[in-house]
Amino acid sequence: MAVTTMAKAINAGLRKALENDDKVLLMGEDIGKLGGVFRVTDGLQKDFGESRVIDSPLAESGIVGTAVGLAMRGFRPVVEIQFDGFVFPAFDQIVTQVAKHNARSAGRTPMPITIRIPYGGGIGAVEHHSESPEAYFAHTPGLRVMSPSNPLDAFVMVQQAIACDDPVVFFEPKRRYWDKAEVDLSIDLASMPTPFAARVVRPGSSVTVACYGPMVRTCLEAATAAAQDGVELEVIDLRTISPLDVDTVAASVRRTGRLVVVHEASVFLGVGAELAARITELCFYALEAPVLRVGGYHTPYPPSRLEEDYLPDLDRVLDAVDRAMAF
Amino acid sequence: MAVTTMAKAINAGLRKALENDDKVLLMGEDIGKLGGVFRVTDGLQKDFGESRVIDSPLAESGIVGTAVGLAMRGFRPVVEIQFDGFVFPAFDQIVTQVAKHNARSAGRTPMPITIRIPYGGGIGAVEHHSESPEAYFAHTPGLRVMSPSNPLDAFVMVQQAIACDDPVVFFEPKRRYWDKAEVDLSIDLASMPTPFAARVVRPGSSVTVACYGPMVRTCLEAATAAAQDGVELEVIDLRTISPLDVDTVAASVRRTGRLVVVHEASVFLGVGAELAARITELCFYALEAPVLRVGGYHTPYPPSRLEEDYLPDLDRVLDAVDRAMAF
Amino acid sequence: MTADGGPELIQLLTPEGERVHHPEYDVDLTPDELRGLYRDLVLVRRVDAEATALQRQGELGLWAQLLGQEAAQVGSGRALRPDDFAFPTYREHGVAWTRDVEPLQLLGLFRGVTNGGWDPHERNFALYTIVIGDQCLHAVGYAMGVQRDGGEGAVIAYFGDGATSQGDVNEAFVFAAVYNAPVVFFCQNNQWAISEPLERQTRIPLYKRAAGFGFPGVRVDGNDVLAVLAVTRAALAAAREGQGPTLVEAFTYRMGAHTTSDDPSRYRVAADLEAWKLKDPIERLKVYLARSGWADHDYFAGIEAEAETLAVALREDCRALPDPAPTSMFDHVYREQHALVDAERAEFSAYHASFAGGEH
Amino acid sequence: MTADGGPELIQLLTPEGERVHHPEYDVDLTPDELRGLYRDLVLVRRVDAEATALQRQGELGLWAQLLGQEAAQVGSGRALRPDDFAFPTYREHGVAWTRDVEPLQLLGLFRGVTNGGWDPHERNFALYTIVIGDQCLHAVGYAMGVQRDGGEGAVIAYFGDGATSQGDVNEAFVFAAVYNAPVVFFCQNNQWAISEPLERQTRIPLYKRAAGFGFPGVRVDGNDVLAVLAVTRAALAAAREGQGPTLVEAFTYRMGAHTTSDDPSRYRVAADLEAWKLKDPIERLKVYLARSGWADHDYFAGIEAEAETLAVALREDCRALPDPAPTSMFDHVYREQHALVDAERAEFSAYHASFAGGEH
Ligand SMILES: Cc1ncc(C[n+]2csc(CCOP(=O)(O)OP(=O)(O)O)c2C)c(N)n1
Ligand SMILES: Cc1ncc(C[n+]2csc(CCOP(=O)(O)OP(=O)(O)O)c2C)c(N)n1
Ligand SMILES: [Mg+2]
Ligand SMILES: [Mg+2]
Repeated sequence: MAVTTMAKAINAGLRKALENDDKVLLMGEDIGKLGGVFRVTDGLQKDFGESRVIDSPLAESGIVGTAVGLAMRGFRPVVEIQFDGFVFPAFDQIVTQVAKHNARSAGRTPMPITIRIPYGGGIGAVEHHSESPEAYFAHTPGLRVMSPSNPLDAFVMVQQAIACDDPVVFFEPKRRYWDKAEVDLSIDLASMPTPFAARVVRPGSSVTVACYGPMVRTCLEAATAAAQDGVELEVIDLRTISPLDVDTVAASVRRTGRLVVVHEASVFLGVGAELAARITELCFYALEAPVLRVGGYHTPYPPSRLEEDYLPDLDRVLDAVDRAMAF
Repeated sequence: MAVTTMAKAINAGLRKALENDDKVLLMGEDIGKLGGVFRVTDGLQKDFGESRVIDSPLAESGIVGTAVGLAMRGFRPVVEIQFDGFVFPAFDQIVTQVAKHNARSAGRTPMPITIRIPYGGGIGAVEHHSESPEAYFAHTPGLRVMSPSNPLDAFVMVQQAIACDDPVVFFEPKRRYWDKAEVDLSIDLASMPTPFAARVVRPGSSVTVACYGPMVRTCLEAATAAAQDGVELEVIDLRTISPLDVDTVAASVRRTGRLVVVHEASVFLGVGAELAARITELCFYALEAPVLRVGGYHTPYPPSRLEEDYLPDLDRVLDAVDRAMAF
Repeated sequence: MTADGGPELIQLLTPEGERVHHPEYDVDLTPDELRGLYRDLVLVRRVDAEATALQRQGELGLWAQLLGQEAAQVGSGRALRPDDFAFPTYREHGVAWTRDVEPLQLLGLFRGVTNGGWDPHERNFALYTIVIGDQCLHAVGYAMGVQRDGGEGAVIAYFGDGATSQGDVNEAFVFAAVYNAPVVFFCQNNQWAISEPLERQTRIPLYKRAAGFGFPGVRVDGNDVLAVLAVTRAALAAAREGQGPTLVEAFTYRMGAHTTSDDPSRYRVAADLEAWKLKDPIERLKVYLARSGWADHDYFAGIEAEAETLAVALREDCRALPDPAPTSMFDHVYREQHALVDAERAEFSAYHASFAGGEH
Repeated sequence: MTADGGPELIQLLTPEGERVHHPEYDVDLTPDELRGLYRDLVLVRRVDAEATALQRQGELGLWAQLLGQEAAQVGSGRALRPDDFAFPTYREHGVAWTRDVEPLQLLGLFRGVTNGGWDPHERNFALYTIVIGDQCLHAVGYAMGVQRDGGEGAVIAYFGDGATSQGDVNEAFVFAAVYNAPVVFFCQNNQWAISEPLERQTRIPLYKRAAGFGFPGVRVDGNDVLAVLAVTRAALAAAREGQGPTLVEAFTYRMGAHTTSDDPSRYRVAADLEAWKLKDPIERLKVYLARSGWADHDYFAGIEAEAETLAVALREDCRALPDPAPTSMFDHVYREQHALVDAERAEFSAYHASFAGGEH
């Protein structure tokens, strides 16, 4: 048991993956000597060599496209996209090749590729360094999309993503890289729950709040605040966005009758839209209020001095909870 | 008044745009002598010259990226992406530059760019030629997304898209290119309704059916069939997906109490999800059934011999209508 | 740009069927091997013609003809060793033939019964790639894998003249050069990208692109199967020996339409076609074999007959190709359990069962 | 690759401040003009240093230093005519200076009060582009526009050594060559892409990339303001005269960190930095001016004083930069009415008013 940050937990998870399977390769920009701009790959090139921890040319399509070829050759590439806003040059290779190759080949050429993307805002960065593009990938059949919210999940889920025979877009909530928690690095993966199930991280009876990645901490803080007014929020960490574990959310909503979905991405066609549509279909008679969504606005991510106004925070979550209760 | 196909109607609309504004340029692959693979630009290079109707190198990012520069120089580029599945190499330029430049420059460098994309299935094509990627663009703030369903709208809306000072991704339902209708080519644009408003194309009292592009005809056929069983469908052609005209749909749902949304794109995080979430919020007490969605499955577009099983058709629409009524 | 390929064009067999010599490249083939190449060329052309006919008869939704590019494909394909791996576009039917991919397996994609059709690992021949350029990066990645697992083989990436404008193809050049990957970039310059002539993609010969990335580029007569074989063999050998990538520009011509949905009369003149007919890849080898006394009328007639038999079988097998089961579209989206796909498959089956049950 | 740029390096002023001559390139500058360049270099370096300090003080979220690249930027910037148009990356503070963009306007983006900062049309200087390579295609498109509206100007696109690996940059080469666009591709090869040395992007000198696309490429000493001026002037003139694109590789060195968040000690050795300090772009011009008797101690002191004044003003103005109004994020998403954005703006205002109203 050691107290580690999420960044260090992911680093440990990558290390284990490299140790346990010599087909695992890391590729990306500045992941070698530098250890990545967030030091998530710190020390890995030194320990596993330049042929397994590969500093790539500055070209995201090239990184993902060569990963496809490496996968065809039997490798398990784990590629790092330096920031959320830089994944788009690789979009064609991801949606056209990575997502579809297993189906196209009737299962003959699997794509066990993990695409790691630090995402989300709240770190005062310049443009393109604070975006939340997860919905683009979740809308794409063939891809799995995960986002851990805490160091332990990050440690376990990154290994589960790499071990998964399907391609996984792994969204790391960069503003939580420095969050600390106890992580048992000797934990046995097999004993861990599937990453494709959501988790109730705080039970409550008044309103269900579903969230993932960076917003889980925000929602837990909101729940603490709400409790002081006697409102008990049931907070669910979705953990994975594709597939979306609607059953866990539905079970909760059948008890609470109310659901608020929270994410940083723009609300319009964001993950909240899908969850709202499905939960309404599954829990039509149980719902006492429409599913309410809290998220980014329909604007480009604003200059950092305005990001606190753009990002969902404790107050906006509580405001939505109030509105849900008022119905 | 002349009877024309949708393809010819768009051709006529492009011609008018080229005639009325010498800043309008067309760029794309094979749009010159060939007139595009669907002949939508037939004859335009001959009449307006190679410097205004430009055959480009085979590179979609290059096409859109140079269009951005042309827009900065004061031009109004209309670019053609040959097929839906080939827009992804341009995804970075579209979401990172086209969508954000007006905001980034505080309105100093507008992006009056129209990106024409023949989309959707039903023509028995090989892979990548039948996709419906509209949700990716509708989820992107800064873009407008339109899709006409008939020749007259196509003629008018393509001109409105080009005249719009915002970037527009213009999705042309390729399987309807050969649909014929009367189109008054002398029509005065100013007299036409805004393209950003939905239209009730068939009034009805039982169930509201919202759709766009290729599915409008399908839903109208379903409405005719339903009428024989005494079920009156109110069919709404959304016409534009961003912005989404929820008010027109809400007004209808307040009367019918039921809504079915139909599109070819995968249901998961498709436009239907957003419409379901918003309408449920706006019409919570009016809804007698959850909003139901009919669309593509969470699979890559299948081989063409299976596309009839994948695509929503009259029966699947009626099935959803039955389910909505059964609630 | 010179229509005849210019002085840099590597040639071992002239359009007139004359065996010429080149200071750097040569092949030493037995009459048997030469007859084998001739047979490949004829059978591949016949398969292509049959597939075109099948499209006309409505058996295929589309077909991308290789007419005119037989030598570029057979020559490069026969240069490959079993453990080499090839990444095709959608037109490499001749290369597929050399990898023992059944002609019938090529038709599935165009008939719309599959988006793939064969086992890439069984034949060391990747699936056809329709999105222009994507496969060049896959080839480089595969070659990086070969470097890492100590494999013996080299990799070859096929693409067209139009594809050279795509970012991905140029990124493939960058990665291959930087990692010195054992890959051969084989560009079939057939002068056209659908309706766009070469001038819309480049203002200098394509083989020169390689120099800009720091590896060798050569232009070979793509209608000369001997020269293509020699040049590709050398490039593959260099790759295997750790000398990294080579760009081979096979200078050829698309004798047919881009695909069966295309109408070249809208954008190119018949005269060009006539000029290229004189450089036909099969005719020149036939003349050479005959003149050298290595094949006679009976031999040629025998090949024609074999081609005919192959075509008849292909036609019948194509017509017999069954449609896939509707639920198969859900089968390989994911390898591991995925709740949404499972639910949709169940709904789909229940929905269709309801018709069987006559509910609707 | 030779660390000194090799024999192909175009130089007019040696690191020792000696004026040398080149068969093809030359400049004939008056002492006034030379002093002007010196002033530019010093003021630009001072602005850069001040911005770095402001970041350390928490006034900026980030800063991308140009330290060491002053001559590449001032030399190329001063080669531009008023009607030429420049497309920068995020590091072209020296070019911005030559386009009369206020230093303060550069800080807004790094302070987080705007994603832009100036009017591109007023200065013929596009906004900074952070996504690597994107602006190269914009430059070519803009140049295609100039070809179409009969403009006089040329266009220059700035990018780094790492950017040359991006598909978009290579597509920009393709489009520029095919359309013979009046554009100059100005690559500042500062040897590093964050932590990655040049060898991760190419195995040959970058200026040679141009030959692969059919246009000229030249390598100039990026720390020699005179050579950069001469070479860029020639390239711009060629573009204006209809000779199409040129690639200029300015061979220089990133003396500082990639940005204020970077720690170069993790990936490069101090010795390199020391070696490059001897090639400092400002020092050599100072020596040349002094030796030639065109500037004395008082003059240099005067420039230092001017730089100090500029820095002080910049510091104060930066601190005074106001945060934008929260609702401004909704203002320019669209130019025409958009129901969703209007609704969200209204909700946003009402929500914040509710706090004012003490409801929460
Ligand atoms: C990314 C992408 N854009 C456009 C297309 C449509 N398309 C199919 S083939 C083709 C021309 C390809 O020309 P070339 O690379 O020379 O190969 P050829 O067909 O001549 O063999 C085009 C534009 C595509 N398949 N992929
Ligand atoms: C598409 C994209 N990928 C990654 C990044 C992150 N990034 C910012 S600067 C940089 C290195 C750029 O190197 P170079 O092109 O040499 O320019 P320099 O910073 O040295 O001036 C990287 C990888 C980015 N901004 N855009
Ligand atoms: Mg071609
Ligand atoms: Mg650099």
